[in-house]
Amino acid sequence: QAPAPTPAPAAAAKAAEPTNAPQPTVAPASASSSQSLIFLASQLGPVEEQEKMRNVILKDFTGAEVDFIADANENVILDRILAESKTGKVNGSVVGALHGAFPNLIAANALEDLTPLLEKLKDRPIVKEFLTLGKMGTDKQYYIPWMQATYIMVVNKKALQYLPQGANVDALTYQQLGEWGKNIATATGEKKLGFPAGPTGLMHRLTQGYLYPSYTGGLVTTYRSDDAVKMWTDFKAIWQYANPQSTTYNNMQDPLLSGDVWVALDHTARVVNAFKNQPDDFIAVPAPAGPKGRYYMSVIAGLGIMKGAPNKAGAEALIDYLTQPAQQAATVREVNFYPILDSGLPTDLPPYVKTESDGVLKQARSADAHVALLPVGLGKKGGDFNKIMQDTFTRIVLKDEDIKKVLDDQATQLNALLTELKTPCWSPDPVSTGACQAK
Amino acid sequence: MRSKVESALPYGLLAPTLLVVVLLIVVPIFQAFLLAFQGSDGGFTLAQFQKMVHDTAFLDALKFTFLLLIFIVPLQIILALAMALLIHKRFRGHSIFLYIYAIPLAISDLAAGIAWLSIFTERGYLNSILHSLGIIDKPFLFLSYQNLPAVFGTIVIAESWRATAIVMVILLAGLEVIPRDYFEAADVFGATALKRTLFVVLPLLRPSLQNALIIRTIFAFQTFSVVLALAGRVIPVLTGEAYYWYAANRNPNVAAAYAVLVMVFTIFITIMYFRLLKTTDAEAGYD
Amino acid sequence: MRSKVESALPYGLLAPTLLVVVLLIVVPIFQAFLLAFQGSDGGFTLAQFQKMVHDTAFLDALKFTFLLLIFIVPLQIILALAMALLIHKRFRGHSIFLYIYAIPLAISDLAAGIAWLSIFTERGYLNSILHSLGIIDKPFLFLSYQNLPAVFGTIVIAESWRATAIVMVILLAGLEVIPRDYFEAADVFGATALKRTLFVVLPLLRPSLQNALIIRTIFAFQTFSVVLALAGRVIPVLTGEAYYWYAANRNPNVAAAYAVLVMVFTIFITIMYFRLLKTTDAEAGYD
Amino acid sequence: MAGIKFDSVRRVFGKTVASNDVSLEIKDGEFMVLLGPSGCGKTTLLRCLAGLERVDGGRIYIGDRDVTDLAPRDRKLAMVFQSYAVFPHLTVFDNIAFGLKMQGRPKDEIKRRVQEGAELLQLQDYLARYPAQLSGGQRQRVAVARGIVMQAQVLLMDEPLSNLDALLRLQMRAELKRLHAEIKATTIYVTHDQVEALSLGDRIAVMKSGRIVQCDVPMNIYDDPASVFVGGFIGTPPMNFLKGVVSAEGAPQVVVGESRIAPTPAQTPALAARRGQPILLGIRPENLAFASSAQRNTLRGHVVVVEPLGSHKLLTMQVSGETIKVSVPPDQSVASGNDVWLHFDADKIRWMDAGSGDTIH
Amino acid sequence: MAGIKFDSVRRVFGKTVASNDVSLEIKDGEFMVLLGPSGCGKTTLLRCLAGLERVDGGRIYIGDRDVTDLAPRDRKLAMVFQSYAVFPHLTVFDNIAFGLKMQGRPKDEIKRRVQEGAELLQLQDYLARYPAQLSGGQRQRVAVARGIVMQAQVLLMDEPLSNLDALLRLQMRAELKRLHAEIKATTIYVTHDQVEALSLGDRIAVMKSGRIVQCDVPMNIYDDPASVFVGGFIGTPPMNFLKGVVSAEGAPQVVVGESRIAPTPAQTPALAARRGQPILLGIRPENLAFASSAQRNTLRGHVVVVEPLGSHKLLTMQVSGETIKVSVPPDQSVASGNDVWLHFDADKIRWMDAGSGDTIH
Ligand SMILES: Nc1ncnc2c1ncn2[C@@H]1O[C@H](COP(=O)(O)OP(=O)(O)OP(=O)(O)O)[C@@H](O)[C@H]1O
Ligand SMILES: Nc1ncnc2c1ncn2[C@@H]1O[C@H](COP(=O)(O)OP(=O)(O)OP(=O)(O)O)[C@@H](O)[C@H]1O
Ligand SMILES: [Mg+2]
Ligand SMILES: [Mg+2]
Repeated sequence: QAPAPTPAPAAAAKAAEPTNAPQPTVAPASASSSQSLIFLASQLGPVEEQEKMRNVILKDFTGAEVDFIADANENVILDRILAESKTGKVNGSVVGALHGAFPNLIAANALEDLTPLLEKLKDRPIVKEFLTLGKMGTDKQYYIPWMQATYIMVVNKKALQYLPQGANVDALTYQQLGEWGKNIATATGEKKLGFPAGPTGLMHRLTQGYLYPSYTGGLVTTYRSDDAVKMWTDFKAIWQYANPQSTTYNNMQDPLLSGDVWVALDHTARVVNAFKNQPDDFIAVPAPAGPKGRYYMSVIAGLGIMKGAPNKAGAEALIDYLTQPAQQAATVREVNFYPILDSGLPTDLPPYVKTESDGVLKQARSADAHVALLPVGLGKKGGDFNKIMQDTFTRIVLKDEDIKKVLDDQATQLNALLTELKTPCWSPDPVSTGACQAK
Repeated sequence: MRSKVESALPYGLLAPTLLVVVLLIVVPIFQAFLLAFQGSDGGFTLAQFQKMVHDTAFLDALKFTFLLLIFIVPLQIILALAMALLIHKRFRGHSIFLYIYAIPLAISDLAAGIAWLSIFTERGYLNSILHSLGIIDKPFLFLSYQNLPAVFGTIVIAESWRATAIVMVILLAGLEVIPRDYFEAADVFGATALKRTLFVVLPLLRPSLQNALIIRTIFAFQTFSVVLALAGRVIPVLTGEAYYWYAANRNPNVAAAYAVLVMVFTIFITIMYFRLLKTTDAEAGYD
Repeated sequence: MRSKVESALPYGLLAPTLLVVVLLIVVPIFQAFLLAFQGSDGGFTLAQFQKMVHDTAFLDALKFTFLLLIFIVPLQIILALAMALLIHKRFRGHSIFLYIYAIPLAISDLAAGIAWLSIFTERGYLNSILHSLGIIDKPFLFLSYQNLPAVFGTIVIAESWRATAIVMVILLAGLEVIPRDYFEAADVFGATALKRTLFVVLPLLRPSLQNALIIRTIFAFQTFSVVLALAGRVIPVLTGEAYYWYAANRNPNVAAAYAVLVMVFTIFITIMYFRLLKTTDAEAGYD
Repeated sequence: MAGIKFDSVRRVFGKTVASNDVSLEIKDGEFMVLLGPSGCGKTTLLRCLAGLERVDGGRIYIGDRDVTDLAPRDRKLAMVFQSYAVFPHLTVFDNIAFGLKMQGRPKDEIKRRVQEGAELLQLQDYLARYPAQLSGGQRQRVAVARGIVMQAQVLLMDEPLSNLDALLRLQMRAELKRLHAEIKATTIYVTHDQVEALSLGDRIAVMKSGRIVQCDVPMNIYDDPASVFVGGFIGTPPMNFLKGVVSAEGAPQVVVGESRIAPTPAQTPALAARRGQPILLGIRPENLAFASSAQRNTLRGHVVVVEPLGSHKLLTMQVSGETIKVSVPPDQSVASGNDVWLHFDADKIRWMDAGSGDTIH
Repeated sequence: MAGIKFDSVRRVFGKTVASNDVSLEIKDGEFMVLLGPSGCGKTTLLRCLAGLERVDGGRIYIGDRDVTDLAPRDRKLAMVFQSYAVFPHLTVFDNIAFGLKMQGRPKDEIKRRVQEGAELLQLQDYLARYPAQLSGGQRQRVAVARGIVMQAQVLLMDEPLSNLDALLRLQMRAELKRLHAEIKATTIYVTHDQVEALSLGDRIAVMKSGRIVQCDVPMNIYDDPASVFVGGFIGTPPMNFLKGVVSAEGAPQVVVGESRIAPTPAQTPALAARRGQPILLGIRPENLAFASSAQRNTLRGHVVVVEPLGSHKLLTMQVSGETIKVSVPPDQSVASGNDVWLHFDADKIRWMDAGSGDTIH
């Protein structure tokens, strides 16, 4: 059980933005002190995580007095950054955000080039792929990777006995997953696969980062390809053995804990309680692989420095501090985001973190592993994009509509959206010059 | 009823009130409309409505919203009326009963959703009880999207649970106001409990019924937490979609379009209730 | 009022009803309590409540919830009563007025929040109007966390806006039921409008007032969308915190603790209303 | 000064003309009784005066003030409602005290006056009760008490004693009389009890279908009804009417059945002007007496029903094909089936026009 | 068979005993009138019979059935409520038809019977109106019509004509009498109108404080009241009572003031047993007449008030220090201030015990 959070400093408690509308807000008076530094993070919004950040992870930082400002609604923070940058009244120094949020910030010319800083940090074993991502397709380093989250498969040990012949639980394919579900259903009479297809579940991420790339090698460009049809056909077969209550699952830890589900794929943060509460019952394994490999989605958060930051030196020191192994370990321990260091995980982790981390590592180190990214450059229309994915899922899987027709319909919408946004393709789709389009 | 001078008074009082009405009532509504009808360029557009109408979930949302209304509202009114009539008899202990019965009033939407979920889910209380009673040998999936009638049924139960109490409190208060004479006359003249209810209680209860129906319908249109908790978006409802568009899709404009639609329905139904259940001037003795 | 056999009847009808009550009412409530008091090991724990009480926002949430209650409920009752009395005079056009006035009823919580936000925000309508009228020369930050009274005020206005209509509809229906005689007698015997309201209308309106207060209080406890939209968590409220713990922090247990707290408050206040506004047996002529 | 003047007051409900251009002046301190059949507009008239009913035409004055457009409370009157309108949420004490409280009278004065009023109406034992705990008559008395404790300049009472027993009514009547003598409030009193009307009223206004058809002192209303309607309405049992024809020749006489009836000298000219025309003869039951033989002004009658009513016997008789009522002393021996001679004094007869029903003078 | 039997029926409200062990038998088809002061428990008794009031003790029978524990609708009776209880949401037609509809009668029968009832109560013109559009008396008639169209075996009427004018009341009374003769429903009729009571009732039950103090045929109630209370309650004005003392010696005589009054031979033994004791002399106003001189059984009286009431003159007189009422013919010449001799027949006198008030036989 986590210790009860201690009361936060008054300034931080007040810091939550009152509104998500685009408007600059006068920052707390304490911001002007040269000793202080404002850290605007679009992640770690939940109060508990904010508290952990302030009271544990940032506690030993001596470079400045850090005001950690986050909000459950990431747009609140992003809007604030943009507004500060636009009006020139920059109060924030360090910016922490997901990879996908950076294009907007860069477009607004809100960020410094961190290439000099990277120089200083060149000994850090930061995953190369992540550093490249931090350049945002330019020759400048816009962010230093901070932490990552991903999705893994959680397996109740009771399910292992039903593994299909010859299947390795650490290297499953989607086809084997379906057979596994079938075996379980035959044996127990219950459908024990689970997917987070509830109203606030992240099913659309599984579509974007796992199913599509693993089957088609892409997402948008291959949206209505034959590979995609095959993928949906296979997934429908798998779904047959998914617990029909999956449409109510917003996270998988609850159904895993209740025993409704034995095998589930979800965001690490949304399964962690399973390991926490019943550490002996569950193991974490890599996501299944498809014909094009074992794609997994990594949600990378990076740290940037605002142009005109009032405390640039402090900012650099903070980035340095946060990317040190000790802090990376603290981050996974306290707020469940995984390190971006290549050097493996620290060993002093609680068992439940360890179990989960094992899965994450195994996934990353699988021979056929590839990273897929969150959609990039969609800005506020990310929701629309997700909705198209989600609707595709609903229509094909839940409503049993004709796959080809659905894909055509949805691809049309997808193209319209991306044309409107002029968003180029992002990994794993091949780089494009114009708007990314489904073929 | 009033002399001429007095009857001019309301208009005098209305003048300032009207200003307040315009400012405080009309402006935000206008605002909601604006959101729904305004394109990103600030001009008038029906794009949001088109988006709404062509949304995969739209027709289902429409259908289920009204289905829920049709199932829940009459069920609740009947249940609540039965309870109110029972408690109205003032049998010994009726107030304790009333208090117990009114408890769900105090539970928030959200908590109700969580609580019902833990009852109806596969390893939930209901299945455990049924299992331990030997009625079923494996859990029944109340909430399977493949068994919509069952999901729908559980939603009806859960939604009724919370709001029946409020309907009952309203009807009970209505009953208390009706002079006992009328019930007594109905009894003496041979009305059975059913006929008395139909021909005397319900007509006299019209103002309270009207209240109950309006409030219940608004509730039914506007709460979605329980539906969301129990059925996810397999059973979409209009307000749920509005919420979804706002919170998940971050599109306040389509959300506003949904809200405007719900508003139009609500107003329409409310006016219908007003009309249907109005005490006529003749009945009230106004000339 | 009844012969002995008849007075035994309710108990007969109660037996099956009680079963339903236990199943349908008590179980989900029990469930909510369970969530609030059950630790991860399944045993009883106060940890969730401790977590709740020690939460930074808790005291503020408590404070603001009750502050809102104290400001909004009386304000609304007075406003709604004034409107209801006005419309009750049945002046020409009173029904159109009634309809207009009832429109906010039809607006969902969410839409109301969005609409009000767009009015009160820095570049919102209110500031634009005030600016173009030359009353202010730069936008006034109604919603700045540094100006809590202003934020609070806007919330009171926005929250009152929506629910005053429902209170008015309830009170109006209550007024319609009161025999005109009593108003007339009060008039003849020299009561001014104020005294008539205090000494005749309000006491006779007690059942409707009770309804209105209960419903309004529940509303006040349980809606938070408007507050969230206008103030974010600068002005936390209990149900908002419950929602937050559930949705953002994914901790249904602490959310349940909040829900239980809200439930206890609601029940307490509801019982108080029942007590305060009850028609005594003597008054009703029961012996 | 609180005289009351109705000036062509009109009130129409849909097609019902409840007040048909009523004009009536009531002097300050006068006790005016309104009498008329059910639904004739008595309550409506009171309500118009009280300001509870919109007036569709005409004006109403109290004293010198035109009160037509005043709110009820500015008319400064007290009223006893036909429906009682006793507040259900107030105790008897508070009900009676209501008007005084509204006037902001001091506590002890209120208490004293409520006590007095309650005593007068024998409600002392019920002061702490709520109306729902009272019998019908007790509730009505609360309404009366609430009205009279006001000691208003104008007091309106709408059938205030209708649900009281005879004895109590007798006592109340005396009390009201005493009270009126004391306070001299201009009073309008609606009643269906004719004894009450005759004994209380300074004047009686008889209404019919929204109009006042006669307004005069009680004895005149009784003795000289302005029309068949009034004669037939007042008196229990009311005046009898017999059809006759004025003789075509000779001294004017009226032929009723087989009898010939001679008018008094005063009546003669009026009858003479109607020779040969049909006419109605009105005579009150108590002005008919048994006679031993056919004399001047006698009629032959057949006794149909004998009702012994204590203070007198009421006979229903058949006279020249019409049914009349005759009141005889309780000890008069008579049985149904008897044929008797009925005698009357000519000056007790009232002659009415057979067409319009108006009294001929 | 629908005789009614109350067997020690008791109903207590808090400290008020509204029905104090009432026992009463009413024969099938009998017309029983309940008479008594306001608040004596008449309505309560009817409500107990109808099943609207819980009974705290005793049993009630209709015919042979013990109905004490039956629901109202199973008692198969009709009732006219004192408060009318006319349904405000139904038109006059539907109100009158209510009971018939509840019985599921055919449409055309309902229509016919409602028409009949409405005609009887002169409501034909108001059938489409709602109660709020009626005058008080009209509303009361709707309540009566609703009750009588049921043609129930048992009909309860609680002051059904109290708000009607005298003429209409007279007509209604005749109609009710006719109807009763036709249908022979066992009827209990509460009224404050003594003429109604005397003329309608087969028997009259006089109540006081929750008890029945006398139940007999009307003439006996009037002529032979069982107590001072009954004598003083019945009659308008009621019986006069004078204090006297039975002479201590000689033939039993009663000394009232300066007069000596000799009883009839039948009364003598009872008086002889009370020699020297105080006694009350009861005599009705109409049994006193002016006498020219002091005779046997005369009293000296002083006229205080003269009220001409149409059919008679009502005198308030002072006799041996007490106030009595005397009723004289309308043409009796008398003025207030006169001193006169009053004569009466000894057999009209009723003697009552000065202590208990009970009549001495
Ligand atoms: N609900 C009650 N609570 C307390 N006392 C009551 C209640 N109902 C009636 N009483 C009392 O019981 C007594 C009998 O009442 P009831 O109504 O039977 O009188 P009643 O004879 O019909 O009088 P009335 O002629 O005035 O209608 C009255 O004194 C009354 O005050
Ligand atoms: N609100 C109304 N709508 C229509 N007609 C009405 C209304 N109020 C009264 N009337 C009619 O107006 C006429 C006069 O009514 P009012 O109450 O003045 O009679 P009333 O003389 O007091 O009779 P009662 O002796 O029966 O009380 C009646 O015929 C009645 O039906
Ligand atoms: Mg009237
Ligand atoms: Mg009574």
